[in-house]
Amino acid sequence: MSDEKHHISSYLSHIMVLMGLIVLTVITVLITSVEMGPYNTAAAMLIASIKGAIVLLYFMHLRFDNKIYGVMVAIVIAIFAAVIVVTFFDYLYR
Amino acid sequence: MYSGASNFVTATDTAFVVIIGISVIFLVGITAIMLWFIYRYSKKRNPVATQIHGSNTLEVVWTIIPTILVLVMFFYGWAGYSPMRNAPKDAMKIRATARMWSWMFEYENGIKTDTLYVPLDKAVALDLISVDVIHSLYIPAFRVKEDMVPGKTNKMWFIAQKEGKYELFCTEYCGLSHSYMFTEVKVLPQKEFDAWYARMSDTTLQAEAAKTPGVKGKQLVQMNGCIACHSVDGSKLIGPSFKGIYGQTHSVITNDKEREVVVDDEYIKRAIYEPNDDVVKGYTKGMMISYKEQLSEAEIAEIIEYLKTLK
Amino acid sequence: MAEHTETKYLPNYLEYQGKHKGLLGWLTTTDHKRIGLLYFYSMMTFFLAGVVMGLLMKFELISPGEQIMGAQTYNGLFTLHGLTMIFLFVIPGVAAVYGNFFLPILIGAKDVSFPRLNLMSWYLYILGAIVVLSSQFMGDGPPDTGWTFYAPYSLKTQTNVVAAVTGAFILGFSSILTGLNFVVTMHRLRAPGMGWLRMPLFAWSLYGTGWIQLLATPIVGITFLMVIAERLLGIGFFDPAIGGDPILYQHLFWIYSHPAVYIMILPAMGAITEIIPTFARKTIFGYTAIVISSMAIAFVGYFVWGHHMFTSGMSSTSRWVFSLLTFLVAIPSAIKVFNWTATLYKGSINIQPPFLWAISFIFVFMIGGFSGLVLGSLATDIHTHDTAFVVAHFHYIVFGGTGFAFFGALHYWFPKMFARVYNTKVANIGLLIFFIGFNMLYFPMFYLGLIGMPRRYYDYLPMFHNANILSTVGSWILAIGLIIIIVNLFRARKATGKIVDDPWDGKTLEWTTSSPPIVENFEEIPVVDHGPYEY
Amino acid sequence: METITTPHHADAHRDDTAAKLGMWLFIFTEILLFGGLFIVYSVYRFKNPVAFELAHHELSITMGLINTIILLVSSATVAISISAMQKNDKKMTMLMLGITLLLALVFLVNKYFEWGGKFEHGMYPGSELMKNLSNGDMLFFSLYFFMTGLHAVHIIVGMILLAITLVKVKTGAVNTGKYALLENSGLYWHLVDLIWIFLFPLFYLIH
Ligand code: HEA
Ligand code: HEA
Ligand code: HEC
Ligand code: CUA
Ligand SMILES: [Cu+2]
Repeated sequence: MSDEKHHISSYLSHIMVLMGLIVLTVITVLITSVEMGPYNTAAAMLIASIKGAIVLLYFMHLRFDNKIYGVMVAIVIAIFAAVIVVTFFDYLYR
Repeated sequence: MYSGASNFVTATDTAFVVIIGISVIFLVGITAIMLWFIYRYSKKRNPVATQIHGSNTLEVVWTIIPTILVLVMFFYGWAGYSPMRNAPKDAMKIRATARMWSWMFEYENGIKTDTLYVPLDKAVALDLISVDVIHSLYIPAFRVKEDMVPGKTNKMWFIAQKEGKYELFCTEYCGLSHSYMFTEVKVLPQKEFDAWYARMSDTTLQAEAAKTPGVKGKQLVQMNGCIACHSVDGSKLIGPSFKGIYGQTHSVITNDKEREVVVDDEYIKRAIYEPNDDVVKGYTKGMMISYKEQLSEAEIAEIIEYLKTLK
Repeated sequence: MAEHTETKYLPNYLEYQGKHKGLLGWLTTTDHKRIGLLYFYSMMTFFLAGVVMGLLMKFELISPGEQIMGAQTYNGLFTLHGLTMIFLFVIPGVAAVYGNFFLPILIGAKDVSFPRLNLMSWYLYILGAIVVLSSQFMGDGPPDTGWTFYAPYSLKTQTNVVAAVTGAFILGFSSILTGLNFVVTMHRLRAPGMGWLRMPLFAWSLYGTGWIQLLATPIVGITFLMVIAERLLGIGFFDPAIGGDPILYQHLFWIYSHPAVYIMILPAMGAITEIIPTFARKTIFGYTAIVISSMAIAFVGYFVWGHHMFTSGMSSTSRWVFSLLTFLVAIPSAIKVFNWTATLYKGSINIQPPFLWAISFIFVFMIGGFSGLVLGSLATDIHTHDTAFVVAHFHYIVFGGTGFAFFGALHYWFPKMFARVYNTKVANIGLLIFFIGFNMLYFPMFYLGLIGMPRRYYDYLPMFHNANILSTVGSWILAIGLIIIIVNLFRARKATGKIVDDPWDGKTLEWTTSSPPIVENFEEIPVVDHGPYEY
Repeated sequence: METITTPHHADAHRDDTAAKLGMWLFIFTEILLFGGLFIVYSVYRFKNPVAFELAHHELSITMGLINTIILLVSSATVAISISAMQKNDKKMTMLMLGITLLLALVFLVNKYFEWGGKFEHGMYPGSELMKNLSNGDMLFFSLYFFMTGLHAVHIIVGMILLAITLVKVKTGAVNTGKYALLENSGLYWHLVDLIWIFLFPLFYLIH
């Protein structure tokens, strides 16, 4: 891994990202206030994941950094997700 | 091996034989090859090593063969296990309750024992219940074991296929007397079992026994596992000894305050139903679990009768 | 390579005088080699304490009834024995001692990436150890839950569980930081020319270990925090009386503790992988396969935790899923064993103590591994779970695996670390006695488990007596072997020059520097242009 | 040979990439630390769906929403402070860090009132009220206190890191040529935000 050069994000881009995140937050609140049964949780988690991805990619710079960080993050999240799935093999089928 | 004491023995032992068999072959084989190499290619016999970096063919071969073998092992293990999950509908039901450190078995007609009696060649299904911590019911001869988890009813079933007495252990560590949490399974031929069953539920016999003061209470104390924690000879176990307890005056801690009490009927009843309200000084709170579900007031009266006899 | 002309004098790490001298010089050091030795000495102390506890337990079990202690003492003893051995000895074990000492040298670096963090990890280790051990003396007496702290017993017992769990939590942090340090070091500080596939296999095993430490340890950390909160604050998580699920505790505990067994064994396997080519004087067979198998163990090992819970009342689906995955994780271990054996083929084998340790390792590791297969299969685990069979399995694989590798590595790198040579004949005799004692101690336990003797039993039925006598006597023989081995190492003779710079004709980088290594390992950072085991 | 420039002694030469990699690895362990709690949460929610839904009504969505937005803004300000540092705008960097710290403080004050409200009603870990709750509610609030509490601890750690950074920016120890500390504290702060992004819907918006 060689020393990477730095990508400098503009202030404006940060503000735009922030706006996007706030809009998504408001959308979550609105969505969960209408009745959609189990889809509420799914929608809320989906939006939270999108927000998380945005934070990772832009605020935490994964989009501009060396690829290796992104790969690591992806693997870690995949392992964690797999652990949850495997745990639920127990609870779903009891 | 293959004693056939229960319907699960054969399949389980087959799995043992398959897995251990394959393992021994590999263990002996690899060890032998290793020793041969060490002998044949020692510095003395082979002063110059031949450099070999590897072989993809070999790597593939010795990935695939063990994979197949472990799948075979998995299959036998699974095949031996899967019938353990589903008890037949007509199985005789017994409720097994574990507590620190005793067992209680409750049969369909309401009788209770501390030894497990089962009929020969008949499916028996146990509901496994724990009132305090995790225990585990293990009958080695039957190849069955399942934890007893508080707050959850686990299940187990088997068909005993050989008459006799078998050990029954607790295999989940459950505190001080874990290793003494031991009882027996008695497998009786159907006829004998029925006779025993009838005798146990015969109320006249019970009434007969109850004539001598304390006999019934003694049975209750034994059956409910009180003697795991309370001695009758004055020695101190987890709980205070029963010897001379009735009528005694001693200190208890109530709501963090110490006070004196006289051990009378009312107090004993409370001590059994709400053991943590008054905690005898010098003993730990929370060890004794309430017997509200297990003992009726009448039974407590019997126990009190028995305690009175322990002077 | 060892023929360096004596132009300037470079102090070695043992005699180096930095800002501080003497003991303070050690306690404030950031030199990875000194930190390795700090771990070594402290770990040996805990290990010997653990051994004594093991011997006491075995003595108690020599026949039914009370021998030398009561049930409460015994229960406290196996808990402390398990805690000491697992958290203070084998989990840091090979990685913290030899990893610290040799990882930077093996990859041609001057130190790890974060030397001060490295020292801090050691302090955390000591702090954690002190807290764990203090649980013995404080409050209401030694914890008696077993090292697994199963709820709800661990929530109920009046003994000092909080201190023990807090200590384990701190030790977890120490372990995480070590792993983090090593992973970064391998990413950043490999010598020029040392591509990933030229890294020695010990380094690779530490890489896999590092990732497990990073990703598994936090789970047990948080679980322990929950236990503490539940005991101290009365928040409910696992107590079934308030809706908690004790089985969930087991899930969380084993999500860490199964990967943790690979934290113990991977560096051990790595050390063995260094020893074998050196004494076969031959390049390792199947370098890439071993690298892949290390990573595969690290990865698949993450998903098999449920095999500790086959009788817990888990759903049937997860029982078979976990069983299947357990069998799959055995395969990378198999690949390693095959490659080790194949490395011997057409070698020119120099039979020395480290090599004999390595061979003994493979033998006992196989027995341990195969008994693991018995436990991984559903029907057979139902019978053997929580019996002496499990105790035999993990002593064979933890003590036989990691312990033997620890010892083998010690004999292998001893001349490099201390510039001393020990008597090889005595070392071999010690090993022989040790090996006999080991098998005599633990093999009967397989039998005991098969006939149904549960574990964590203070007392047992007469039917288990004979095998227990054998086992107890074995523990004494083992102890004699250990004494011989340790005394022999203590009496090792000082030696200098070529005899100890590369006594075994090793080809990895540590043998190119002097013994003991100089302060920053190399006079000049080596440039690497070939793989690690080129003979 | 390109790698020859790699610094070899961490004391003598600094290695910003190593520091950053280290921070990322640390973030992974933090993710799994909370991950353990998310597992517990999802299991108990799965087992007590009704109780969890009813219990969440006790929490105020408005409070949660305000706190979410505060954290998002503070995340953005940290990100801007890094950009500012890269552009060698020390004033802006300090301003942005200052705002971040302030927002973090507001977050905590908010939390204080939120928790305080619960405590006033006798709802706190170990209280009689909590002990008498039904099982599902009890688990919900145990998790609520534990997870938001642990998160608050992380906020405090993050604040300490950012405060140190701010001081060092001021003294010039952290500057355009050397701002690894700023970058890493920033990463940590984003992590705190990231976790909250999941906590918020899970506790306040259950349906
Ligand atoms: C160093 C630590 C270590 C290692 C490496 C392992 C490795 C393995 N373990 Fe073990 N285990 C423990 C430490 C370890 N274990 C501990 C401490 C416990 C008890 C915890 C407690 O309850 O206190 C335990 C308990 C334990 C259990 C739970 C038992 C129970 O409580 O009921 C199980 C069940 O599946 C198991 C399985 C395995 C398997 C399948 C492997 C495999 O990885 C083994 C793989 C190795 C081989 C298979 C041998 C080499 C292969 C060949 C020579 C090739 C030929 C192979 C084939 C044909 C397949 N272990
Ligand atoms: C590394 C791990 C390790 C080691 C080395 C040991 C070593 C020993 N163990 Fe044990 N043991 C455990 C890990 C270990 N143990 C664990 C995790 C448990 C479970 C606890 C629980 O149930 O919660 C357990 C439980 C356990 C029990 C079961 C308790 C029960 O279920 O009732 C028993 C019973 O006798 C026992 C005995 C021994 C003995 C006699 C020794 C030894 O004393 C044997 C003597 C050893 C030696 C003589 C030397 C070994 C030397 C080396 C490895 C090289 C070191 C290098 C140098 C010295 C330089 N141990
Ligand atoms: C797990 C251990 C345990 C079991 C089983 C147990 N007890 Fe107890 N018992 C205790 C302890 C500890 C105390 C003292 C602390 C307290 O009062 O709660 C106690 C106290 C008592 C007391 C009050 C004694 C005194 O001196 O005031 C009585 C009466 C009693 N138990 C009866 C019983 C009966 C009857 C049973 C069985 C049906 C039983 N116990 C089963 C542990 C146990
Ligand atoms: Cu009950 Cu062990
Ligand atoms: Cu395991």
